[in-house]
Amino acid sequence: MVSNEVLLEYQAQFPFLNQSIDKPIVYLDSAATTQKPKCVIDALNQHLLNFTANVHRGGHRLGREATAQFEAARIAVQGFINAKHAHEIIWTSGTTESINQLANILSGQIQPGDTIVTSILEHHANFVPWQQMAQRQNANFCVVPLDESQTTVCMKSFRQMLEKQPKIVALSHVSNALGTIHEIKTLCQLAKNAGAFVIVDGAQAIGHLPIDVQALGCDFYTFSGHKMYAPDGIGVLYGREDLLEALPPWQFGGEMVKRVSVEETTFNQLPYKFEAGTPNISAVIGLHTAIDFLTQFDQSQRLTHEQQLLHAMYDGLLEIDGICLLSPRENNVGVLSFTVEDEHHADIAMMLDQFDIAVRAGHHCAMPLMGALGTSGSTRASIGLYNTKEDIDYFIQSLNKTIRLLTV
Amino acid sequence: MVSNEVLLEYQAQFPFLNQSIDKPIVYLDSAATTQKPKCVIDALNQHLLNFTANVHRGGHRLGREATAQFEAARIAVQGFINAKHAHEIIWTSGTTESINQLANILSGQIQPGDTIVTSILEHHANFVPWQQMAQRQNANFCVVPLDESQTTVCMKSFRQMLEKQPKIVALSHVSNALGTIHEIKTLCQLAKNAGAFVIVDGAQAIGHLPIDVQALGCDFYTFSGHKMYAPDGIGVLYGREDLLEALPPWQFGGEMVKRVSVEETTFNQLPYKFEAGTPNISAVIGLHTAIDFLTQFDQSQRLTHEQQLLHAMYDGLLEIDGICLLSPRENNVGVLSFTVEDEHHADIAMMLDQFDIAVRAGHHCAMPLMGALGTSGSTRASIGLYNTKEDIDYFIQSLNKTIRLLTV
Amino acid sequence: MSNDHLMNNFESTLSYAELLDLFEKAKGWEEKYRQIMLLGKQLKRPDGSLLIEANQVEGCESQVWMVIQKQENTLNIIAYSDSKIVRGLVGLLLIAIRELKLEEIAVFDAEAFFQTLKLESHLSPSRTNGLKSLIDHMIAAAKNEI
Amino acid sequence: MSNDHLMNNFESTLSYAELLDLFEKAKGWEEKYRQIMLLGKQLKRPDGSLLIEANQVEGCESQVWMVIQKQENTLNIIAYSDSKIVRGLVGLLLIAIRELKLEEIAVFDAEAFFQTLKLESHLSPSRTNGLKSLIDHMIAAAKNEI
Ligand SMILES: Cc1ncc(COP(=O)(O)O)c(C=O)c1O
Ligand SMILES: Cc1ncc(COP(=O)(O)O)c(C=O)c1O
Repeated sequence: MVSNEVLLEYQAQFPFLNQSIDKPIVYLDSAATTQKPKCVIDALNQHLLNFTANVHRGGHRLGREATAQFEAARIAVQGFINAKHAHEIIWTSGTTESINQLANILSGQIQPGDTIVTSILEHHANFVPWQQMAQRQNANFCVVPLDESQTTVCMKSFRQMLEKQPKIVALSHVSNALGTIHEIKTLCQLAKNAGAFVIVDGAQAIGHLPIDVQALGCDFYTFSGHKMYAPDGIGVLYGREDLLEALPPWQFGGEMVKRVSVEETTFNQLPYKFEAGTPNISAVIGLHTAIDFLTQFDQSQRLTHEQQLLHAMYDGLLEIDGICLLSPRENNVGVLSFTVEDEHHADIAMMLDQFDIAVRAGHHCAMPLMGALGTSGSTRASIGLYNTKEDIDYFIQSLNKTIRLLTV
Repeated sequence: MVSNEVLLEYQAQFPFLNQSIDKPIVYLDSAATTQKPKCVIDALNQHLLNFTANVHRGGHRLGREATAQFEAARIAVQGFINAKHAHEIIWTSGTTESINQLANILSGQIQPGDTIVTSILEHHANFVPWQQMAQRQNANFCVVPLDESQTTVCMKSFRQMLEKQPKIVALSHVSNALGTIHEIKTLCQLAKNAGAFVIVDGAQAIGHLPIDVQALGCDFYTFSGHKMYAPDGIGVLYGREDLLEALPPWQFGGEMVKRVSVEETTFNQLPYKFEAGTPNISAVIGLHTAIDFLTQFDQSQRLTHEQQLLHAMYDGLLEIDGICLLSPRENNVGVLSFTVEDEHHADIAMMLDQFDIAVRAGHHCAMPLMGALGTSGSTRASIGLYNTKEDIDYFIQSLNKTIRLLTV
Repeated sequence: MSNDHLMNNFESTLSYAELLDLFEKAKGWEEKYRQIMLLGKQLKRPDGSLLIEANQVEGCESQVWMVIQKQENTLNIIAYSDSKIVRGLVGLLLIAIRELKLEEIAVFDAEAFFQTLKLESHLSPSRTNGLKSLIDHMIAAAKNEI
Repeated sequence: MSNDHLMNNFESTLSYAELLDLFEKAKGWEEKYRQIMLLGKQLKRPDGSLLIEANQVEGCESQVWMVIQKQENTLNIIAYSDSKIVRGLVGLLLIAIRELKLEEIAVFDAEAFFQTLKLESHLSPSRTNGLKSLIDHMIAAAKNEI
């Protein structure tokens, strides 16, 4: 276990955890959205108090200051995921927008009969846009199935699908429903070798794993701020410079243009070409603070902490009668999905809520996966860096009571 | 003038105005983005401290509470613009996204040879998406010119264009570059009679004028939170129920689906069908607070206050040698665009900045209008409810000094 | 429709007064939950032909089905959920309205009823548990039949 | 390119030392602005054939043009802006570098220079006023020619 001191250091920064002494909530739903550290809330506050101004629209010092902070955040993200250039970082409103906009502009690259590959483990946000694109363009929509472990993609099927030389391969780095860390580097490299555009949905990876987009070799990588201790309403799309240069913009307006006349419009350079309209400036600044927050800790220590909690939770769950664990114990960022024999996943969550424990129940926006696993849904407990061994113990103990209460 | 008491009441709520006693900034750039009242900043804070949770994804009380507040905000917006149903209110990231997404899904309605009408006074966000759509679909792109006043659309040309039975008419309620309030009700009704889909860009109207979408008779109305004292990263698209029902969704993922399988996807009901991905929950809650903030004041008093400042500023500018006013004195929400003979608009703004006055210089994302007016840009001063007569006097006096300093 | 066709999948014979009494006496939330679970047990799974999409009402986490039959001056309701807790809550509701006339159902104040039982807010009707739309449908049907 | 073709649109003959002295003595921001405006006046509008898009550098609010010529061991720079203030700032910069060799231009620290003059931050090189890209181009050209 990490030392108590380190743990206190993590916890001390989250006002939410310290607010209600008599009825603290054990928050095990960080895969849905993370709590926000005080420094992020303060950064938002300070921005709104001191620097409210539009960016890249000059004239006065507020605008310049906001612009400077806004662009500094871009450089922070570049460093955080090791992108080659700051202008490869595009602000979006979140992972869902990133993938949808990408699907829109990649449509032009797809001919009838082309193949688009994704996996059965995807979140709807990385499944439905490609499925709908395939339908629109009369392309083949190929979905990599589960392997025997039932927790990750089947490498053999993937290799077979690559023989069709797909134009697009879109995969998640980490499954949101199961927590599985896929072998994304291998998957990316195989897909690149097959000549595809490779898109990685990093929504569940970004808050836990070190990310190096150049080492992964993907063409695009995307994530949401609200799952990495940053404010909501902000996301990132990383794209390789040459591809972003070549692709058309996806939205029009504001400062993304160079010149507009009645006859024609020419577009601004990267990254502005892809940033139409007033961006979510305060959230961008909050995201920068969240990156500073995360990087202040020793990374391996932080990951070890999360892994220790995960294993304690996994082993605790295993001992409960009737529990069926859908998630793997290893190669998991800290998400455990399970079902309880004869019990509805929603009943488990409702009863745990009564014990002041926040977990999530349902299909986790991964209906195709639930279908493949033969269940209509599951209960999911997921870990953030602020969780403790006590949280896990209390969760296991309350789950035992929950099951007892449900079986009168 | 409104009473001093009322004015103090407006001002007291903006921490930004009270923060730097020795060097207060006179903020005359509210058309770009407004400062935020304390209640809005507090609401964001409280949400992030107490209720960080995803919405419409059940399981625990935090999620339920966030969802309740989120949906209450929708009802507040419905009331604020007098929409018939709460599910006609769609959350977007801003005006630019609203219009672009709308243009995407309306594409299916446009045949080669069809006509799309907009005006020369539009912000790029309500110009370029339609221009690009027309290019894609081989449609006619018709741009209503200025009338003789050079401050609003030419009604005669508009009527002529309507004879072509346009499929789409997209117009702004208020010009962002000039401040002109267009005769939007008449324009909407003429366009509806001609059988067009009618889209109104209300970005500059929402913070000043009472809006009644049913009375206007438009099909769609859109605006951004950050121009009405709310946080950034949140916008609204109002759409008539029957049209929203009939149109396809524009983004896919998350809770906008009903059922997803490898073969097909069916979609959720309104408004969720159009809200893919985790929304900007904290900003939605902040927008609700901003509406409460605005509606606490007597509306006619608030508008009178802004009009009095506008007229004082207009008359003050008229007295300065070499000033050319582009904006009208009447039917103006509080935006004055001007040029100064022999001076560059950016020099005026830079020098005013030196006097601690924030104004904007440039083309104001309205290059077609600047072209029609025969200028490459202007300096623009715009009013918020927090401005005072002293602000205006100081601005006029500093502008005089600015011009002297620039002509050595 | 004649009364021959009336269906019933709820076996509890508790009266409204008895229900209030039971909850009045329940000590702590665990006991209340137990009572809810027991009521839910008496809501039997109806014929599969009723558990179809057309009979589903809007719910987030669990599925809820409902069929409404008019019965003289009141409504006969067959409802079911795949969640045990929601089944129990449906049971509570059925007890509350089975002594009511159409006119009374039309103005039924579900929130007040659940408050009377002093239930946690997350056990009261909501979009999440599907009870809200169940009640909305029921009230609309009653208004329609008056 | 022979020196016969060297162009010059900047008429000021101020040396770097004289410039520093001038700004040292300037009382208050208004006087500094006056000096900047006076320098700007001496930056003449070059031949229209130079004011083309190909010679434009990235600037937000005002337009800035630049042509760089190599001159023995230094660079000859013709620059212009439609903004008077930016013209003055360009003048400052030209004085700062015209006594520098290629090697010195390649490591020119514009920020330090503007700080020496104690100018307001919004008068220092930025993307907004276009001076930042002007300097970047200049440094890149110097590095290229070394
Ligand atoms: C009239 C008008 N339309 C559209 C926009 C674009 O709004 P946003 O940048 O918030 O998307 C603006 C704001 O600049 C505007 O003034
Ligand atoms: C793997 C994955 N992809 C995509 C998303 C969608 O992210 P957002 O809702 O922030 O757009 C999520 C979050 O729910 C996710 O976990």
